[in-house]
Amino acid sequence: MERVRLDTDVLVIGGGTAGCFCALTVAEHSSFEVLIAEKAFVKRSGCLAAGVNAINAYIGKGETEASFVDYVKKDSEGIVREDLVFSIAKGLNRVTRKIESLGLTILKDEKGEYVGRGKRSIKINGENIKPILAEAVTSKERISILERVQIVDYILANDEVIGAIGFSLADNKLYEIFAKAVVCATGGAAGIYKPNNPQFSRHKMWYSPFNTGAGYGMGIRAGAEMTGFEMRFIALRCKDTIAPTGTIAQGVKAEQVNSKGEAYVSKYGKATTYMRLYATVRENMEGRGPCYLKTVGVTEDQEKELFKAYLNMAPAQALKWAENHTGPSSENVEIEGTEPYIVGGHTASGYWIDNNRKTTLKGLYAAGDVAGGSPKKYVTGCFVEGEIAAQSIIREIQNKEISDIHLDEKDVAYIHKFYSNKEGSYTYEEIEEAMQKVMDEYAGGISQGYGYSSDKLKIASKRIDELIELSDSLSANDSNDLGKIWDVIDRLFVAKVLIQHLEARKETRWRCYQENKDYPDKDDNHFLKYVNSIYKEGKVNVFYRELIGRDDIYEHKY
Amino acid sequence: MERVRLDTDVLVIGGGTAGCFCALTVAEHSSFEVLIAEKAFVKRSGCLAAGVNAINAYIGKGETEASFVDYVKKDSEGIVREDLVFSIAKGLNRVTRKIESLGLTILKDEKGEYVGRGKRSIKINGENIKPILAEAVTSKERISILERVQIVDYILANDEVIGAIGFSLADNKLYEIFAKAVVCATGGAAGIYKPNNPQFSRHKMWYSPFNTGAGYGMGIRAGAEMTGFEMRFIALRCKDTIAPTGTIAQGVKAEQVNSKGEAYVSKYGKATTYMRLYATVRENMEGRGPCYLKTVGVTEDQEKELFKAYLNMAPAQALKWAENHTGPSSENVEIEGTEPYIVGGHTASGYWIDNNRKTTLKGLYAAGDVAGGSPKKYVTGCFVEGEIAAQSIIREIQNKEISDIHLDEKDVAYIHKFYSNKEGSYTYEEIEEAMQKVMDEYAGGISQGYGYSSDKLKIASKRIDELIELSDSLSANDSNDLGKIWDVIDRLFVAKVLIQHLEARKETRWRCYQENKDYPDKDDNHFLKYVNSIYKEGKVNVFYRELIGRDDIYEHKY
Amino acid sequence: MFFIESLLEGMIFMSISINKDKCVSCGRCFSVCPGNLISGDRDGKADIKCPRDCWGCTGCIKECPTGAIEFYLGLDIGGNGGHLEVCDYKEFLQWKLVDRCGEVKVVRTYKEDANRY
Amino acid sequence: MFFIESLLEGMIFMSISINKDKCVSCGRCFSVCPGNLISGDRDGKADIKCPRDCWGCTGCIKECPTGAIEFYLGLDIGGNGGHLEVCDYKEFLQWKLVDRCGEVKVVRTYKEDANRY
Ligand SMILES: Cc1cc2c(cc1C)N(S(=O)(=O)O)[C@H]1C(=O)NC(=O)N=C1N2C[C@H](O)[C@H](O)[C@H](O)COP(=O)(O)OP(=O)(O)OC[C@H]1O[C@@H](n2cnc3c(N)ncnc32)[C@H](O)[C@@H]1O
Ligand SMILES: Cc1cc2c(cc1C)N(S(=O)(=O)O)[C@H]1C(=O)NC(=O)N=C1N2C[C@H](O)[C@H](O)[C@H](O)COP(=O)(O)OP(=O)(O)OC[C@H]1O[C@@H](n2cnc3c(N)ncnc32)[C@H](O)[C@@H]1O
Ligand SMILES: Nc1ncnc2c1ncn2[C@@H]1O[C@H](COP(=O)(O)O)[C@@H](O)[C@H]1O
Ligand SMILES: Nc1ncnc2c1ncn2[C@@H]1O[C@H](COP(=O)(O)O)[C@@H](O)[C@H]1O
Ligand SMILES: Nc1ncnc2c1ncn2[C@@H]1O[C@H](COP(=O)(O)O)[C@@H](O)[C@H]1O
Ligand code: SF4
Ligand code: SF4
Ligand code: SF4
Ligand code: SF4
Ligand code: NA
Repeated sequence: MERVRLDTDVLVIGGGTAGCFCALTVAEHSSFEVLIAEKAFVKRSGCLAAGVNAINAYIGKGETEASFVDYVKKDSEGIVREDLVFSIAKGLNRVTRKIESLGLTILKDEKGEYVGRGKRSIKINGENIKPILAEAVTSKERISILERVQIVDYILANDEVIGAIGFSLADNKLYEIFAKAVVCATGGAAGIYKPNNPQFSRHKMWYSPFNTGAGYGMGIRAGAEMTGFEMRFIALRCKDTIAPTGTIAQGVKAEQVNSKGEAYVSKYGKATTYMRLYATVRENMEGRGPCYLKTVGVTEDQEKELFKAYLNMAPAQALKWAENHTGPSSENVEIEGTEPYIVGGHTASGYWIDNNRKTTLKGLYAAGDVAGGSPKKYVTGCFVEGEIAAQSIIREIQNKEISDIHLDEKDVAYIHKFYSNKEGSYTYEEIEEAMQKVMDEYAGGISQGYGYSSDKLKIASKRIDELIELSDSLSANDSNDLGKIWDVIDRLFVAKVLIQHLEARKETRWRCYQENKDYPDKDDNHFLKYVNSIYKEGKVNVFYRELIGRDDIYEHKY
Repeated sequence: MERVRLDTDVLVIGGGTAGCFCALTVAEHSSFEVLIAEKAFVKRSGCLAAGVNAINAYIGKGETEASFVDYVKKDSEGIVREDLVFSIAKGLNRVTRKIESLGLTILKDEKGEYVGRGKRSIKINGENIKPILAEAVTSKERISILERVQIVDYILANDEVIGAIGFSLADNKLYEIFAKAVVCATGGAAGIYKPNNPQFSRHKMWYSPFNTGAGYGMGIRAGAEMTGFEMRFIALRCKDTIAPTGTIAQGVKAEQVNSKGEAYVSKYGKATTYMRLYATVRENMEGRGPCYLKTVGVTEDQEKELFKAYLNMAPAQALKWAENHTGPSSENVEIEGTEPYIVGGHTASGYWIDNNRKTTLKGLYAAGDVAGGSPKKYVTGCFVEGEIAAQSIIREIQNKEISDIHLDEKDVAYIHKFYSNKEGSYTYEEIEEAMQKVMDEYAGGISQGYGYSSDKLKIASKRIDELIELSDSLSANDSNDLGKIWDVIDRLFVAKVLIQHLEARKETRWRCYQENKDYPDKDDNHFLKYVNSIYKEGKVNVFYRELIGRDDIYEHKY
Repeated sequence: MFFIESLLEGMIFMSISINKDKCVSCGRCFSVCPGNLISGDRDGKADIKCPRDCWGCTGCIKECPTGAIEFYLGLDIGGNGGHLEVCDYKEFLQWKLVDRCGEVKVVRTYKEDANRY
Repeated sequence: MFFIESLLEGMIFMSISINKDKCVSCGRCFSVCPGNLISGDRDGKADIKCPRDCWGCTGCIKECPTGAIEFYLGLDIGGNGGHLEVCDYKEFLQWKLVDRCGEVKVVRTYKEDANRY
């Protein structure tokens, strides 16, 4: 491979929601050069590709920053980094105005105020949110964008992250990028578990199938501390299309009903996000499925608007209605739970960061879905984290130099050695399917009603290690293969850490998200704690940390 | 396509266990010509391809024909055709001696008596049972074998079956075969439900993936009466390899234990075949999985013998042990339930036949897994049925002529029209996966713990009809495609009938096999009855029939 | 075997389907897919190597100036032979939802209009 | 896309794998598969069009006079890089169970010997 060295002030890995906003903030508030390294194309990369349905994190009328933190804490059964959530709450409305100023359509009432959809959500046309963001970064002179480059690992020197390595998916180049600060903004991880539709439509999932947990993977391998992997996110979605349901649930206030027409959620307890899911899973198991969002009876006009809303974020759902000559007014919308994702933007999995979005590795920052500790950040929370990281970096790198270390071919050979591996028995596709199956069956996937036990995790753990070993002998013919091989390696590392986190939480805190069959109850006496881990030499070392309050000042010491 | 007409005395569709034995009997006891039309190659076609592990239906020492019927009736909760089971019981030991005389190795003790494995099972080397049988039919002059010919439909005249149509999978021929009697011996149906391993190893199932329910399909379309489709068969098998478990359970008397080491089956009730499965499913659901056959501690010698036994019928299991450096002496064998199959050799689904193995269509006989009413027939029961059908045919066709009717091109065009269909949006592979998914989710597949409800069946029913409609526009490029298209059409017809049978049994008679969540209990007052159906013009007409006793003489009237 | 042939011969799959007759090799759709799935074939026409890898975001379709790309729902997720087209007219997106018989439902989503839900 | 390339370039899959260098085009394995999956390629060498359709019965392997066919367990069902070979010596079948490092376990199953279980 042709080796290319690039130097920049700030390297942003992942040109998605958080990454773009971070780059933009650096460019607008300093004179530093920023390089965004993006696996695909910023115009539609990441979670925002098809559009989103609302700004789901916003301090609406009657709400305060503090009440937002209270809500997130309660919905998450106490295991949140209140300091982080609070810092996000403080920025939500500011970044909302910013994205509006860049061109996002937001619904306003006669008085010019944003129109709420529920307490903490506002109505937008989110179809083009990513093109708008992409246009903003592209037009900044000090931001360079390197597309079709998949970053694989950090470059470390003296326990400090001084850059990252990746390769081009378009040609035969290997990039060694050095920077004064590195921001990881690669999103969360889909495809760890067997998905809802594992056959032809295997990628018809809720979370982006192209967010493979690369940022987690490189962090784990580099020894970064991770938190909350066991708080998996499992979404309640429209069956088959896996389109979001909030639009309907909040938009037309549709209730969840079972096949008998009974509203069932309240039977199970308070309607937290995970309880709405758990209740649905249980109703099904007990033979009262399918469960639905009760839409029959919405007006023709409401149906029309629902079609539009879905076209603007999950067009498959609109097509499904249309080609089957039905729609929400005449047919309730069946719902189901997705496979578990690891995603710090909805739940709490990710890098253990401080309030400046510094990770435990000096020089490395994390923002967005890849950063842990603060659930329910959604799009705007990711923006805020990108912004906070940017501001911190601007302060920190004023007097910093780019490292002049050079890598040897032997330092990078492990990345492209797959080209020289002989064609073997198995392929990355088989390894990925095997991983998804073992996680599904032995680490609480859909087929298990999301439950797991210590005995099953042991089997999963052994198998994931075998697959990691087998992945080492995969063979690549072109850069596309190489990309897919690294995708599966990253996913395997996420799986490996996840299993140990699931094992460590010897209670059941969030039904479905983390349902430990050996310990079916919540145990506040022992587990009002974060489960954290650091990977070292093949081993995941798990430990617990005490909760951090909303006004605590938590800073990493290096 | 080149149209070829063939005339024969007896047409046997399917050169498997029952078909070969039937042909052999006709050839040995009459001077009639027999033609076997086989989709693959008789040497290893059908269920017996890899070998079988024992003769599982045999009247052992201390047992009688009557006690055999008692056992089958009890294990099947009363819904059996005692007359049919009794007639099978009477032939079991005779056909066993016959297959031994053809070359099958059967274990004998010092006194020359067969060695039992359980009460109704004897020990064999079943690896080459199919080559032995194939050799016997091949060497008979009056038996012709047409291989690589997939039969698609019967030829009917005046409500009588006078032959069958099919096409070559090797070249461009369409066969129109006329006969005095037609025997359907195509086996049962796998691949109706999403299998245990739906990805790379999708065909690594217990039942033969190449038995696609063709005989059911053609019978249904021709208006034959079917019985007991709702008594699905779900096997308890070695996890992943889906290898049989009887070898271990009966062979080394291994108990079923859960992950805590507890023997759990007896907790759930009497250990019928389906209860051993149900108990396993339940233990898993409740978090006490995985479940195992407790083999740890078997001697080195026993392990050696288990390796051999598996190589002789399910070599994948032996490979799995060996390449993972383990074996039953050091590791318990994990077990799981398979996807539901429709198979009259283990449960009771199939043609509604009389004691002569006549179906309700004049001129058509059924034998083996495709024939309904008599569970637990296994290999030897299939032999007996082939024999009974042969004897009946020999009696019946003495004065019969082969029809001189000729078909027009327009009568057969619907079979190969798929060559002229324009390439459309979907493929047979997608239709098959869609069918398997809908059956899994809405008609009590693995993902539902095998339970179903009326509401879900309605969804399944609608979708199967849509898929049948879509299958009509599939497009074929070669005979391989055409074969696969007919495979999926046959499966869809099986699914369609199955759904109505499941709906009709408004009770739960056999946990897992038929688990109606709307009616969770057995209801002897209303459902000690057969559920039967006749398909006509797109509709499955279901009705109930009273039980038939073991000495009743049930004969079809045409 | 079907899978192979269909890929080689351009049969339509779930996810997107590219009509090579309509494609003018402009390359716009190559540079927008979040999965980096589309590239040029020998003639520079758009080609999706593994249709099963498509997320269904419709990003590529919105880019195409000639309407060469359509989106299909997989049969495993309720597809029924219909498809979706979308054309970007700057102020609005025009969506065509087509059933298997060709019946079309047209929906315009104006960019200035927020979702009501 | 991997699936395609591997089929075209002869990469090994779960199920059987045919070593074309060892295959002498005798055609014996063509006429034994219960799924009718094997036929001759342009050179008359054995070819399995859709390896995922294999049941794993090992019938074809038992036929092969040159040991050109091996059986692999899919990774999704616990395969680990090992494979199985079997050769029919009339009175017995000789099985080789090979792990991924090449370690071999040989088992002979004599046709005259019944299973003990
Ligand atoms: C997937 C998804 C998410 C949402 C929704 C619907 C759907 C279908 N809905 S609702 O349903 O919740 O309602 C949204 C909604 O309506 N409202 C809302 O506020 N949030 C929604 N989310 C949540 C937010 O969208 C989400 O939290 C943020 O967008 C996440 O932002 P970020 O953490 O920056 O992830 P990203 O996907 O945008 O960007 C990641 C980028 O990294 C790239 N990448 C990944 N690996 C890389 C590597 N190795 N090298 C280089 N680049 C590498 C990616 O390509 C990408 O560009
Ligand atoms: C699948 C299977 C089954 C068994 C076992 C292990 C396995 C892995 N085990 S244990 O696990 O239970 O233990 C066995 C065992 O050890 N002992 C035992 O007695 N029975 C076992 N069975 C049960 C019996 O084997 C089974 O009941 C009979 O063999 C069934 O005989 P039959 O009903 O004749 O089916 P077949 O598969 O042999 O033959 C069907 C033939 O039809 C062909 N065919 C199908 N469609 C056709 C079409 N359209 N046109 C032309 N031909 C077309 C097929 O190719 C085939 O040749
Ligand atoms: N049934 C519901 N009731 C209240 N809020 C909901 C419901 N479903 C989703 N939401 C909220 O709507 C937003 C978007 O949800 P979703 O579309 O499911 O990602 C999130 O803030 C959810 O918490
Ligand atoms: N756990 C068990 N206990 C007693 N009999 C069994 C058990 N498992 C299987 N069998 C019987 O063994 C024979 C073959 O079973 P299988 O190998 O599971 O198809 C059948 O007659 C089964 O009923
Ligand atoms: N061939 C067999 N198949 C299935 N179960 C069997 C078999 N033989 C014995 N059993 C089981 O062993 C126990 C004793 O059987 P019996 O006394 O024959 O009814 C019962 O629970 C049976 O289900
Ligand atoms: S619809 Fe989206 S994911 Fe699919 S090919 Fe087009 S751009 Fe890529
Ligand atoms: S955008 Fe349309 S015309 Fe341009 S390359 Fe893609 S498919 Fe072809
Ligand atoms: S192992 Fe059996 S099913 Fe597989 S290709 Fe060989 S003969 Fe066919
Ligand atoms: S039996 Fe062996 S040598 Fe003969 S064609 Fe098959 S693979 Fe080749
Ligand atoms: Na939700």
